[in-house]
Amino acid sequence: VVGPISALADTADKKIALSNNYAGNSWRQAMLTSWDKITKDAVAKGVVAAADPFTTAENQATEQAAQIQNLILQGYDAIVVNAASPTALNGAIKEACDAGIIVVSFDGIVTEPCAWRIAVDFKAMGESQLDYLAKKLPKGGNLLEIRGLAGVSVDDEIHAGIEAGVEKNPQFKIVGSVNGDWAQDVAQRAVAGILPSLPEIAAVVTQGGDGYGAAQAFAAANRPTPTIVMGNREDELVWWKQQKDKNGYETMSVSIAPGVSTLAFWVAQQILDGKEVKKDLVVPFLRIDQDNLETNLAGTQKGGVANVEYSLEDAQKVIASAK
Amino acid sequence: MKLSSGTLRLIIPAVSLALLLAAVFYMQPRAMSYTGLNLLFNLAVPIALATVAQMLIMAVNDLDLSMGTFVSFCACVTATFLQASPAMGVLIFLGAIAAYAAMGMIIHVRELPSIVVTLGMSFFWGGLAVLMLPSPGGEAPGWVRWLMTSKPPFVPMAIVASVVIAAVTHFLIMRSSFGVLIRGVGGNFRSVERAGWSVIRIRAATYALAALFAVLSGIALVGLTTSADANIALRYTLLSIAGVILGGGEFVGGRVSPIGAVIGALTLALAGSFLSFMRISPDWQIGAQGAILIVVLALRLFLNRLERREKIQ
Amino acid sequence: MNAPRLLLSKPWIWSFVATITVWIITVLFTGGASSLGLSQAALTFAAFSVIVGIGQMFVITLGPGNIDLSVPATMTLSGTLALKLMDVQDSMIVVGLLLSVLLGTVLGIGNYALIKLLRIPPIIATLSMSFIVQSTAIWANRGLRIKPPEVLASFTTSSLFGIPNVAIVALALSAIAWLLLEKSIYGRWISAIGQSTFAARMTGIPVDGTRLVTYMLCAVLASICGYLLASFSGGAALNMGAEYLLMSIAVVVIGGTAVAGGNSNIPGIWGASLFMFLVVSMLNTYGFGAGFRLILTGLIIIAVILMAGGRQSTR
Amino acid sequence: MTFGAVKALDGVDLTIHAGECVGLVGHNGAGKSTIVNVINGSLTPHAGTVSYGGNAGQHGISVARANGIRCVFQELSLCPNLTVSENVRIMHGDLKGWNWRSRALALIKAQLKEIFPGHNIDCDSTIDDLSIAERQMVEIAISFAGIGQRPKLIILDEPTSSLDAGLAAQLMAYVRRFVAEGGSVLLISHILGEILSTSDRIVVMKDGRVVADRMAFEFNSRSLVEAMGSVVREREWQRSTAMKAGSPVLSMSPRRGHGLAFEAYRGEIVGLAGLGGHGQTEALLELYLSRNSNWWAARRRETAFVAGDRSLNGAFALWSILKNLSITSLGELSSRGMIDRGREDRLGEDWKKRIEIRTPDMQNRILSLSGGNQQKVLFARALATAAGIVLMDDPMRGVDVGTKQEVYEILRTEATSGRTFVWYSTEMDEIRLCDRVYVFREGAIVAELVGDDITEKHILAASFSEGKAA
Ligand SMILES: Nc1ncnc2c1ncn2[C@@H]1O[C@H](COP(=O)(O)OP(=O)(O)OP(=O)(O)O)[C@@H](O)[C@H]1O
Ligand SMILES: Nc1ncnc2c1ncn2[C@@H]1O[C@H](COP(=O)(O)OP(=O)(O)OP(=O)(O)O)[C@@H](O)[C@H]1O
Ligand SMILES: [Mg+2]
Ligand SMILES: [Mg+2]
Repeated sequence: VVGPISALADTADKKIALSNNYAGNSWRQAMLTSWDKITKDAVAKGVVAAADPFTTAENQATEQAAQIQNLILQGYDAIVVNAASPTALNGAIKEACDAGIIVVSFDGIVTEPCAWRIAVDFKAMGESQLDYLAKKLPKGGNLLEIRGLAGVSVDDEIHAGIEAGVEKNPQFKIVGSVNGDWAQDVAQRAVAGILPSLPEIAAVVTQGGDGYGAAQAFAAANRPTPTIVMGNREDELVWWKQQKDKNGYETMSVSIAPGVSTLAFWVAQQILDGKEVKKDLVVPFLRIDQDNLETNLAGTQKGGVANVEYSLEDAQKVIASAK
Repeated sequence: MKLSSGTLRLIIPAVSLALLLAAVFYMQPRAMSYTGLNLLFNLAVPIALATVAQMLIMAVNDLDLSMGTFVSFCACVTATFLQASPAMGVLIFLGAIAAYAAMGMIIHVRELPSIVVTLGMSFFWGGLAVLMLPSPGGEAPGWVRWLMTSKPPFVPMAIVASVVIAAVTHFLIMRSSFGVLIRGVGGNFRSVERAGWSVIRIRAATYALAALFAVLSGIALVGLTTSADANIALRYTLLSIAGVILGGGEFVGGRVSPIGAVIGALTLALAGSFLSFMRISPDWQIGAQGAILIVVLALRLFLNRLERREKIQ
Repeated sequence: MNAPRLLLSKPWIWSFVATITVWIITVLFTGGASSLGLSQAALTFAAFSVIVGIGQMFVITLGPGNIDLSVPATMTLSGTLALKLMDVQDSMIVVGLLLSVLLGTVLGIGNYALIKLLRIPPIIATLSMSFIVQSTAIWANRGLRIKPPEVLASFTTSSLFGIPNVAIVALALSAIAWLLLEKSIYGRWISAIGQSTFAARMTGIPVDGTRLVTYMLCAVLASICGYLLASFSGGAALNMGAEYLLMSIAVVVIGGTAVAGGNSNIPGIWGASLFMFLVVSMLNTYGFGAGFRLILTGLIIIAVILMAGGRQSTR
Repeated sequence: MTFGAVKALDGVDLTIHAGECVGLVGHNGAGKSTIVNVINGSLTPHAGTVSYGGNAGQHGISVARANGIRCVFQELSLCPNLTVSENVRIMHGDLKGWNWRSRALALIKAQLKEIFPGHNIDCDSTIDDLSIAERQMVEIAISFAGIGQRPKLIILDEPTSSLDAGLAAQLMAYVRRFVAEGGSVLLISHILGEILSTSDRIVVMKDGRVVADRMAFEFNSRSLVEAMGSVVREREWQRSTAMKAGSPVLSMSPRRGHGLAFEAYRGEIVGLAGLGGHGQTEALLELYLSRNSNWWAARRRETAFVAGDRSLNGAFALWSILKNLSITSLGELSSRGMIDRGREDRLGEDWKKRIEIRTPDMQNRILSLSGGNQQKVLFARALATAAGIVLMDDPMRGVDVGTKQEVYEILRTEATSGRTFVWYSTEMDEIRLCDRVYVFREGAIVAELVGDDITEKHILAASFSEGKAA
């Protein structure tokens, strides 16, 4: 998988750190597992000297900023960041850059210009849900939107995408919106509370991690199951598969692959290696459709998240295509 | 020499901080420098301010569960209004301080439990913050950024700021008449009342002062992070309480120590760093934070024991 | 004439008044059509808050500074481990429950051991504990969602005569807790300790023993709640308890338990739990954005407290 | 002045002139504290007026203070977390400006020296670090101190309850001097000797009315008690004869490694004497705590404790009188851990009658009782148990003379029927009632007195002698 060792000699003594702000859900756990798998291998092969993951106890920008400052003190050559906030870490990131450290952000990206960004177009992700629905339900209908955690940028971006989609497809109307905090039980709770007062719902647009909870809530309220957009979690996919086998239920599932952490790792390694890399890279989100459901389900760990891990070559391809 | 209980209240947190600092220096000698110290401590400055605010509330036997959301709110105001139109920002801050004073009065007049009222207020401030900044952003006003990143000679800004905060609050709360009244209300408000003081005014003023420190905390925080979001300081609620306790303060009885509170905040910040210097498997990194809290507090107990033995002899 | 006044003097009545008001406003949105569905949903989700709330209430009754912040982590670990142990087998349901209870007991003892041995305020002891417990949950399962056994899942999601099963469980637990609190020696003891630990000790109450049992009780209830919630929502998630930190405290204090300790009540927890669910539903129903929703929630909580008043009557 | 159904003050007419000391006596709940609160402005009378120095009209705490009225409450009203001088600052609003600390310190030091010459209180320490007696002394000194002008009227509500005889005498002497210099004092006490020797005029209250108001020399101890409405009992005290029978039910090795060992036998009343704060309370606490597990509830309660400092370690403020009374006896009132309400009510009614707790309803909150009546409840709490040993830490503080007599009688009956009492008291009269007395000095037991040897002379001798010799 990995290219010739000799070409990598430049980074053999470099140390890379992963700064992670949250480990409390299956997506983040999958992300850490992927990181662990790929970097252990890379360290064993001598590609880099170290690739240590660090997680904060609470999902807070201030705590992560302190963590990054500590990483600076520890003399890492590159820091890969999944940021709690796109802007609140800028102070710490700037200090890292000033100390000559390469900073690569992914998933939760940062706006500080000195850092690299591996972004997913969350807005497009939101819009794609409506595009799919417009095709599937040409007549349109009422939508229930499940949002994430208020005040967080990803929530805002996906929401903006969904709004744009609704504007484009005026046959759809958002009749209810709740915050599910990207957590199954919170989503379920919120949907159960609003559902009794909603008219018939044609589809549920989500942000990932909350589709199964929504399905449960609809079932508990004895309401017909609408088209619920899923978020690549295994339990969602299993439920989808069951429904599909039972009554041909159709939907789509979209989310960012947790393995993007490994892409960020390789990008950081490439930059350390002296490669020219553009500051902004875009990775596609991982989308599952009716026809590739089974394959994706088969490849997903029980209770986990559908995932793609990146090799050095994949990373080089992404870098090259951005030029 | 006989030590007063106030001094003892201080020595123990100070020694814990020193020990922790020694451990950090041992593990990471690089930290023993101007930039090293600044990196270790600069994020402790807003925490210290929030801890002082919490300490003021605790001095009158109350507890503020909205500290984190309120500091977040202040940070959002700093990054938006204070930056764009300073006058408006100052006005909002004055309003927030007045709201705190009113809250103190309501708590006193209706004899409400402060925990409940502040719990309600935490939703309120959180909501305002989300309205102001639906997604992270804003920008730190230039002067704030300059202040927080300035590099005074010899001693890094983080240390200077901590010392100034400790000194000012020590004077305010331990030496001034006003401070005596605040602590008197915590110790026995009936006796303060009987002496002819208006306890409601003291409480209102205490809350207002606490709000002022929280506002400063929000401003300092934005100075460091350059921008804000609605959830930026949520953990300050628990951190500030822990800081007061680590610094030798108590929940009831008006027994507080401003210097201790600042030291407590620094200790908490340092404990986090200490942890990242030890390489721990990611599974256990969160747990290790709990463990380190326990160790620091165990240290406090140990020193307490030593001190008591000293006292008996 | 006397009965209404007696009722009004109860601190928990206001949470019910608020609950009913909010319920009516919400139901009005659909002209009453949503009343049954909303009530069922409210009962279901209030049940979880009630179960953790009762435990938290016992702890809060112990007096100033007593609070258990490890509730969310305990719920998570219990859900995670129980579902892992049961591994979708119906025959293991009881074993899983036993594991939950055992786990709660151990964590309760751990909490109190920290409080007692290190002499640290419970708020910090339980916070430290919660970090460790949360780590254990991560380590145990790495965030993978394991499905609950079929029978258990359908039990927690279905209802009897229109009343959700989980609400019935919570009701049963509430009855036991009420008996403990109002009728038993233990109830008197915790109330006495809450008012003055030293005085309680001097009247011969085994203070440490009582506090230990109380922390155990709280952890066991949180554990059971974790077990039920994980089964209800189709698997344990690492963040499933997070909601219940503020919630468990809020339902206790809004329900009229004196935060300074020594005075507690069970009906108020029900009122407050239903209220906390319904108020979010109401604001969602009327389409308020997150910001306004939070602001209104805060204002409503404060209004309820202002109405209930903190001043305790002399009688 | 009424509190709900209770008429606490009913047409009281009280005048205090400059340069006189008025003694105010009455049974527990007579309304003495209430009148104090009316004078100092914390309570506004429902009918009638209060006038200071002739001008009526305004009322309130600050008006009273402006008119030179100061108050020493029985339950300590200092801030325990502040230092002595900081407390002075709180009590004296006009100590403004820079350097108030040293001025406050000078003020309190001078005043303490004047009232209690030879005291050794460290004025830099926090109140917490002081003993109860020292706190009381500080509070008294703060009230008497004046910046610029001296206070005009000082109200002392049971000021000597935590002071030992020597300090009490110093205070009374100072009161006389203060009065001689033109100040006035309102002195409330249940120790009639003090009242008789110090006051110029004595006002007797009963059930919210003034029933007598005469010059002090017109009263003697007996007529005073009669005026208060209690029957004077002749001392017909019988010390128990069966002493030291069998093995001790309670024992403790010598404290601090020297002195005598402590022993108590069945049916005895053992007194702990000595100057206040010489380790009697600690000894009682140790006896109690070592016999009551902090982890397990004993099946049968062996020892019960009566606290003297009720606000600190006695009453449960949120509870009714009944719950406060029954808390120690719950084991006997319940089956399988569940409390039998019927039995609890009966116990309450029973004790309400036996020791005359002045309340319309046992379901009322404990704080609605006057101080002395609260103390009676705490007493009943211990006596209501089946405990064979009762430890008492100065339990008669603030209990009126009539009630005291009744309690003494109950004690004797209970002792005869086999209960053992260990009784720490600061009052010599009470110590003399004991069968056997241990005298404490500096934390250790230095003497044991039996029967007729228990005299004030012997006790004082034991309290002081050896220390001076050594
Ligand atoms: N806040 C109150 N609420 C209800 N009743 C009260 C209150 N304060 C006083 N009382 C009642 O008023 C009466 C007079 O009380 P007060 O404390 O003045 O008596 P006292 O003469 O000081 O008695 P003691 O010698 O026991 O101190 C008592 O019956 C008491 O129960
Ligand atoms: N927190 C309170 N709430 C209501 N009433 C109170 C409170 N504290 C004191 N009181 C009332 O004030 C009155 C005075 O009480 P206090 O203990 O001062 O009496 P006292 O005169 O010192 O009693 P005694 O002479 O018997 O020692 C009591 O009647 C009591 O009921
Ligand atoms: Mg009185
Ligand atoms: Mg009294």
